[in-house]
Amino acid sequence: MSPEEKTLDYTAGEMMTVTAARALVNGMTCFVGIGLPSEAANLARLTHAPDVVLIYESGTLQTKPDVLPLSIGDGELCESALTTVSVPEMFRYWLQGGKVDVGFLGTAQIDRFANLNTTLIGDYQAPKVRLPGGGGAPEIATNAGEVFITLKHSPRAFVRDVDFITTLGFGRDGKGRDGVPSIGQGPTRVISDLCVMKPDSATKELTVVSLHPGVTRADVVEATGWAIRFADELEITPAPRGEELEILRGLKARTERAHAGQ
Amino acid sequence: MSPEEKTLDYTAGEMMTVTAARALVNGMTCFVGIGLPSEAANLARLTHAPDVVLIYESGTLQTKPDVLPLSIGDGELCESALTTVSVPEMFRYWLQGGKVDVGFLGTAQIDRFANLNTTLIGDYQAPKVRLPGGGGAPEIATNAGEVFITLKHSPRAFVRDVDFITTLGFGRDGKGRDGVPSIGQGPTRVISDLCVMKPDSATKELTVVSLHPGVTRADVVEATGWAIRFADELEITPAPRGEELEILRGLKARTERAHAGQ
Amino acid sequence: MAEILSLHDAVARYVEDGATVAMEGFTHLIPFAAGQEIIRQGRRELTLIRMTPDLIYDQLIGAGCAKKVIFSWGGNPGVGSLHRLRDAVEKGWPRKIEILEHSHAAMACAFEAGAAGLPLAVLRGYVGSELPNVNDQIKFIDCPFTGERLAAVPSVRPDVSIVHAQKADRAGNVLVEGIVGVQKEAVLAARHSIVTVEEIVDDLDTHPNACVIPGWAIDAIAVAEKGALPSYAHGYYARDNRFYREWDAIARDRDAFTKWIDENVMNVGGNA
Amino acid sequence: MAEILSLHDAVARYVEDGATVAMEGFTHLIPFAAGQEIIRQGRRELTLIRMTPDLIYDQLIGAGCAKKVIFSWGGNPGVGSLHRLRDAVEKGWPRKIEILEHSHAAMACAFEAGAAGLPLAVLRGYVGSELPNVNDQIKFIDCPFTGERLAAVPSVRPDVSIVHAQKADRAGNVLVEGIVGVQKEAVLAARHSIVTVEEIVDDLDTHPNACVIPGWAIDAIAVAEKGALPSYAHGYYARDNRFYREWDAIARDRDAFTKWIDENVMNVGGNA
Repeated sequence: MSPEEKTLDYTAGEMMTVTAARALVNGMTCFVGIGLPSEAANLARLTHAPDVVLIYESGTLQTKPDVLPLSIGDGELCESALTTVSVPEMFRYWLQGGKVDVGFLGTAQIDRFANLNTTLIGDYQAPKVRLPGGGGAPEIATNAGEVFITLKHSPRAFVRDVDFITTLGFGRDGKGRDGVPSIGQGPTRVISDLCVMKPDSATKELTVVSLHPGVTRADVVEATGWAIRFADELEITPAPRGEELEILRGLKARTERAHAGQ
Repeated sequence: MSPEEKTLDYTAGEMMTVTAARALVNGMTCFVGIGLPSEAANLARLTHAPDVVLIYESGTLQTKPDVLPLSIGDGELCESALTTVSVPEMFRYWLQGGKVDVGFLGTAQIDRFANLNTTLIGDYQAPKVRLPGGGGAPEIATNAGEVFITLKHSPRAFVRDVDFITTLGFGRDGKGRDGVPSIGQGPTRVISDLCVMKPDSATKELTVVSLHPGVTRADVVEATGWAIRFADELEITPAPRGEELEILRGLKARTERAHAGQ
Repeated sequence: MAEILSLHDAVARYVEDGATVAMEGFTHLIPFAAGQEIIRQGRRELTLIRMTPDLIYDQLIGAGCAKKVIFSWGGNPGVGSLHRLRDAVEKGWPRKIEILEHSHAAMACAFEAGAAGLPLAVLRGYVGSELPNVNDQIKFIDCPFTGERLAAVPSVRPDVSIVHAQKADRAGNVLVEGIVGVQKEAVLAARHSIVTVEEIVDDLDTHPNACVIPGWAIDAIAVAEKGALPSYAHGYYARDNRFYREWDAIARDRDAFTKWIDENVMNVGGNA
Repeated sequence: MAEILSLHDAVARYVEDGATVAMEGFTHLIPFAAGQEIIRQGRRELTLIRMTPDLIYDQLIGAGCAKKVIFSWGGNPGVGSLHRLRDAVEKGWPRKIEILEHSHAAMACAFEAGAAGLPLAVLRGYVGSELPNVNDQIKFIDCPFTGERLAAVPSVRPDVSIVHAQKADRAGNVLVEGIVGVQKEAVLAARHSIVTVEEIVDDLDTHPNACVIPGWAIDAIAVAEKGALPSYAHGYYARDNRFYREWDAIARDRDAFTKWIDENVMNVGGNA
């Protein structure tokens, strides 16, 4: 890290988005979830990965929005896409057909085996909190080559066992993908505002591999609902570079203006 | 029949085409087979049924060709269509989805229960004559509301039992549609150059209901490979009208010129 | 054959109490005007099908029209919850509703299968998800060729589907352009269909492979200008993202919601 | 990511002896130039998949490239028989070939299922047909919801698919327009794909819902001007219906056929 970068001010949210963006490799085909994943994926496209192919479940193939969509089907996505297909075609030919390298998802809850819950908190018949539901995630998580997940750290979000598995990570016992034909690798990294986690290669339990600058192990432990493990060779996530922050802030400012517009 | 129509000259083939065309009701949705059905369906559209909707398996919906297509996918069909969809969509949404009132088919062989053979003459493993195969017919015949069939009469074409049921009429025993869910009525009329046949309401055996002008029962019996029955109230098919012949001949002349063109 | 009707008459004729209704439009072209006409006409006991209930079903649910909702993602996109949906599910206001939930992939395939006239859709889906535990309409079949276990869901075959589109010609042929979602599938899968359009034109003026739904596959066309607002119509007007945000506060409170419905739905003439 | 290659190199790289090859184009955009390149390169033992073998497979079969043909309608459209297909099936010249035949509906669904990554396609098909007696790849399943018996066929998943299209841009994105057949499905279903095009342009200049296949879903693009003749390319040239008629006499006679292939395929440079 060079001295002038060290002195940059950035928020934990920006740290998370920049780190998530960096996970995408130029040329990858990425099925993008709305919200944080969309922000990260478009930042990647506007920085190191100009040829990343972004696909949204609304049917927009290879889209290059100038502002972030509020919904998964904003007009901007279609207008800047290579082409737009029907939603059945999107899920059948492009996702299930194996054309997606990485699915990029957010979630409400995640557990130690990277299972995602976006269905509800509490009991299904008498929910404490009703969440939006599965959307595209259940099949993105199994039909994409691999899955990146990004969400903010908190003990309510990072729980030992999700109340409901909406979307498979590695199952209740870490073996949920074993022997399943034509299934993707599943979650290969989880990026929060505190750290980066990867599944342990043997147990599939999420393990911290990198702490964001200034974050301590205790911070992560406190914000995680299970006794989270740390990799032997724990790294420090590189801080955002000035250019990344500038482009991210520009993107968010344009988005803010556009959405307030009408 | 008025005197001046009586004196019109027309061929048996023209008689057949005009009669087949008349079977189509204005506004019907018709899935059109190539060859004789296409000629008849377009004649219908150019005469009494301007709003008949013609669909070809090439994906062309509601097409209005100025000349007859040689193949099922001539450019003319697409250029004059309301829209053109993929072939999977054509068979799934439009045919199987129940949007077709009548399927209009030709065939190489037909038997007394209106089963069609376009696969082969002789034994499957050692065919005497190899025919083109099923094409769209097997599912047109079962998924369209009803089926019209048109072909020239001869003992080789009208056989007691087809060598191979490519396409269901009423099966080997006339009961092939009984109790099958979501199946169309099947063949409701067969138009040849000699007569019009309909399935007997009880046995489903093809029965002559109308003889073309100048055709005798003996002519039909001789040209049919089984002891064909005649309806109690046997009618005489109305002869082609001058306008019909004129339009048919114009259509064929335009077609001839167009196909010789290149 | 499509008949050109007023929105009032189209809804009155085809949407009956107790009907199964799909009102589609994936973020784009959501038939809000038609939804509000259903509220105005006081339809009850509807089974509402939609991948994303969105504000349109939040309004219908809050107004008491629904007894059941079949969906796959029930949020206010980019904003948060659908408070009327949640209030009905969690607290039973204004009535308890039943929900049946799927994934997007399954619902998209179910619409496709409905359009294709099939009783079921088959997909590589729900692997490891607990949704099959709470939705008895998710089953599994074995591929007779490979032995692979695949998910199966019943196809969507509504009594009536309603979609919004850019334009129709005078014969009732409809052009849908942009994000086409499952709109065509919804129309083709239904026993009856209503399409609201921005305008009726002499000529659709389009290209050979456009998404055109022929008039003979539609029951009724109704003009509903701006009929998709606060969602949008590609080529006509943009999404009112601000209203989507404002809805959060309106829908969060039962009284605010009721007042909004009274002022913006009940006491206006509609597009009749 | 699509690489722009000469037709010679594209075929040499992706079409191997013994491969399963789908060359699609429903009457329109049939990739004749590519088919003839395969003949020139002397590929053997191919399993050829195509709904309508048409003249393109008649040529490949007569030239001895095929060991098996999977098809659903094997005629010369509007003209009569495919004499080289018949000669191979009936008399074993130049070699005995195996055939596996379907209906159009089943093959179209099988391509769709292949593109969708599924092992099987399900359709309401083959009811009362005797094709299932002679094709052991046609099976039946029971719908778990309704009990209805439905046909199932294996999806089409070729080693390589080859289609022809109007144009590609420099990134290899391809526009297919007009009768689109199962071309997109063929490309998406295959392990590798080659698309021949009339021209490479800066900008596809098309509409929001055009049938565009992204370059990253294609292996090779090769320019083959008039590469679909005697079939046609919407917007470029018309079908050579006269040649389709003339083919009948050429293909009817083994010597005439061999002479035609020698003069028109073997002893020309191709589009390399």
